[in-house]
Amino acid sequence: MDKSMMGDIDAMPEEDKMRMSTMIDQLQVRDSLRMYNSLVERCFVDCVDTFRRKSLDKQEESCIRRCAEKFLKHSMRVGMRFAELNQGTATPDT
Amino acid sequence: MDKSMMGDIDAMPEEDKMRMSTMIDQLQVRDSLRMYNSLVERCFVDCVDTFRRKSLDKQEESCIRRCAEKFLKHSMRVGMRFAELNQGTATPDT
Amino acid sequence: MDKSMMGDIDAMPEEDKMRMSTMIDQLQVRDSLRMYNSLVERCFVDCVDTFRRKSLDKQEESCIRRCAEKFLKHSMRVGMRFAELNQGTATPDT
Amino acid sequence: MAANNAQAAAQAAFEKDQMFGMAANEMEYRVDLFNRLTQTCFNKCIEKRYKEAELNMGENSCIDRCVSKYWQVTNLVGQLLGSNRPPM
Amino acid sequence: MAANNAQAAAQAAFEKDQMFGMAANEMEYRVDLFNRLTQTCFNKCIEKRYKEAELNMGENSCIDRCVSKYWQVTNLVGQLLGSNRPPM
Amino acid sequence: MAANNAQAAAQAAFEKDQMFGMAANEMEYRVDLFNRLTQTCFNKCIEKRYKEAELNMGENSCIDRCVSKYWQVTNLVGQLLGSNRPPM
Repeated sequence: MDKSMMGDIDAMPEEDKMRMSTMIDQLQVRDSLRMYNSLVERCFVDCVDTFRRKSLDKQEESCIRRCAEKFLKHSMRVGMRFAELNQGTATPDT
Repeated sequence: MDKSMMGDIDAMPEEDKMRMSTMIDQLQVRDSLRMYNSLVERCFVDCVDTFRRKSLDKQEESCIRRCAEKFLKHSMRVGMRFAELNQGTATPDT
Repeated sequence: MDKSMMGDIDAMPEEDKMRMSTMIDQLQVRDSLRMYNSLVERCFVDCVDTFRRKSLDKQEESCIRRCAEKFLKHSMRVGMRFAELNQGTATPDT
Repeated sequence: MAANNAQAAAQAAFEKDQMFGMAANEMEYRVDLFNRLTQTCFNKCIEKRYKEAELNMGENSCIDRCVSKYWQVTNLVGQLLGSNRPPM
Repeated sequence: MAANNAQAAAQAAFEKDQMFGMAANEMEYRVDLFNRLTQTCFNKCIEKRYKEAELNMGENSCIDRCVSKYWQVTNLVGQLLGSNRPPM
Repeated sequence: MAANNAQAAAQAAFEKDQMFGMAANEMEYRVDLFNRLTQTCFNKCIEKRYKEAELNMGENSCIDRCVSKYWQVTNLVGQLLGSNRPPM
């Protein structure tokens, strides 16, 4: 989500701009907290399967690290491709 | 979601009616946008499984069309049955 | 979700306290309605698989009862453990 | 006096906000119930290869019974939770 | 006159709330679309044993095609729903 | 002067709205975390045939360890995301 999606925000009176900007900020915070929760859930589900101890073992911990890192890289790549499609700059079929 | 669910809306002062009606409209818009997103996700998951090309092939496209159409028909039927149960007009066990 | 999570709520002016408390109440109601819906969905998915009749049979009904009861007990236990971790009183690894 | 009026107005506005908040919660609950019911019965009843766009007879009767049973489960769980409000 | 002004102000405030509500809906829709797309393409393209933290070449090209196809499905379903607005 | 007062009041109301919005976000985050944790550990630990309504000993200890490990994953992912706030 980026602020540029509200194209006409510049034309607003000062107080509305402030309100809109606050609203966008709060939606972004909410969105990133949800993303955090869903990332934790996904990596936990994929990496943790035994419950014989209370603490993560080494293998689980490194699985979690790779999962989170991989998801973030994936998410960034999706964001780039998505932005290209939004702007109509995507390349023809390959 | 239909507006009739707020039974006492007619008894409200004019300005509250307007506010309630706007609230209902906005929840409906939100709901239908979510439905749209979830329909896209469902049909994509069920119909698209190969990623050798950038574009949908004929078979995937017709699967998507049937999936979306079928889901909408299903959703309408569920809505009818649901309304009957809400109004207590459902028929006895068969 | 408990009200104690807003630590400084006591320091607020009276009207803000009231507003905060209403907001928390409404989030709690929303949360418990969602929990109700998700419990129904989960137990239905796990317990009901045949659609030859319009009514639940005895076996399905008792499955639903045990599922719901078990989920609530599970949820309470998770809540207790979660609270301990929040307060740093969890016991060392076992 | 003026202060009293202002306070009463603030109180009234507050109670109105509360009422609208409750109505919004109620509507969200119903939409959430309907959406979960729709998704769940689709998963239980619909053949996923989508050979045709029409619902066939078996799917239609499965949907009707699925909605009916889901409704019963909603009532049953409501009783267990000690809420004596009907789901709607 | 004063009453008229107050009414006009209330009306203006109401319309502004409406506009902000619509903008919030629009933003939530886009975020929801992006999140579903991200989750779905992760499920379709990423090897779940997480042997390494890097995306490999196969995963990268799968992601690009997945995003592209998902976009097409969004447009296609939009057409079927009779909305002639583009997904964005 | 009056205009200044009105402006200051509007500013104060705006900041208060902001504070309430932040508090609502924070609460939603915690509820979301708790719900995902509850659902996930139910899926990992509970036998789905529901032969009885009680949690057995194996399920109970599985739940305790599941919550503990989920908590650790929350902290670990929080560190990776560069947030130095604890999950709560």
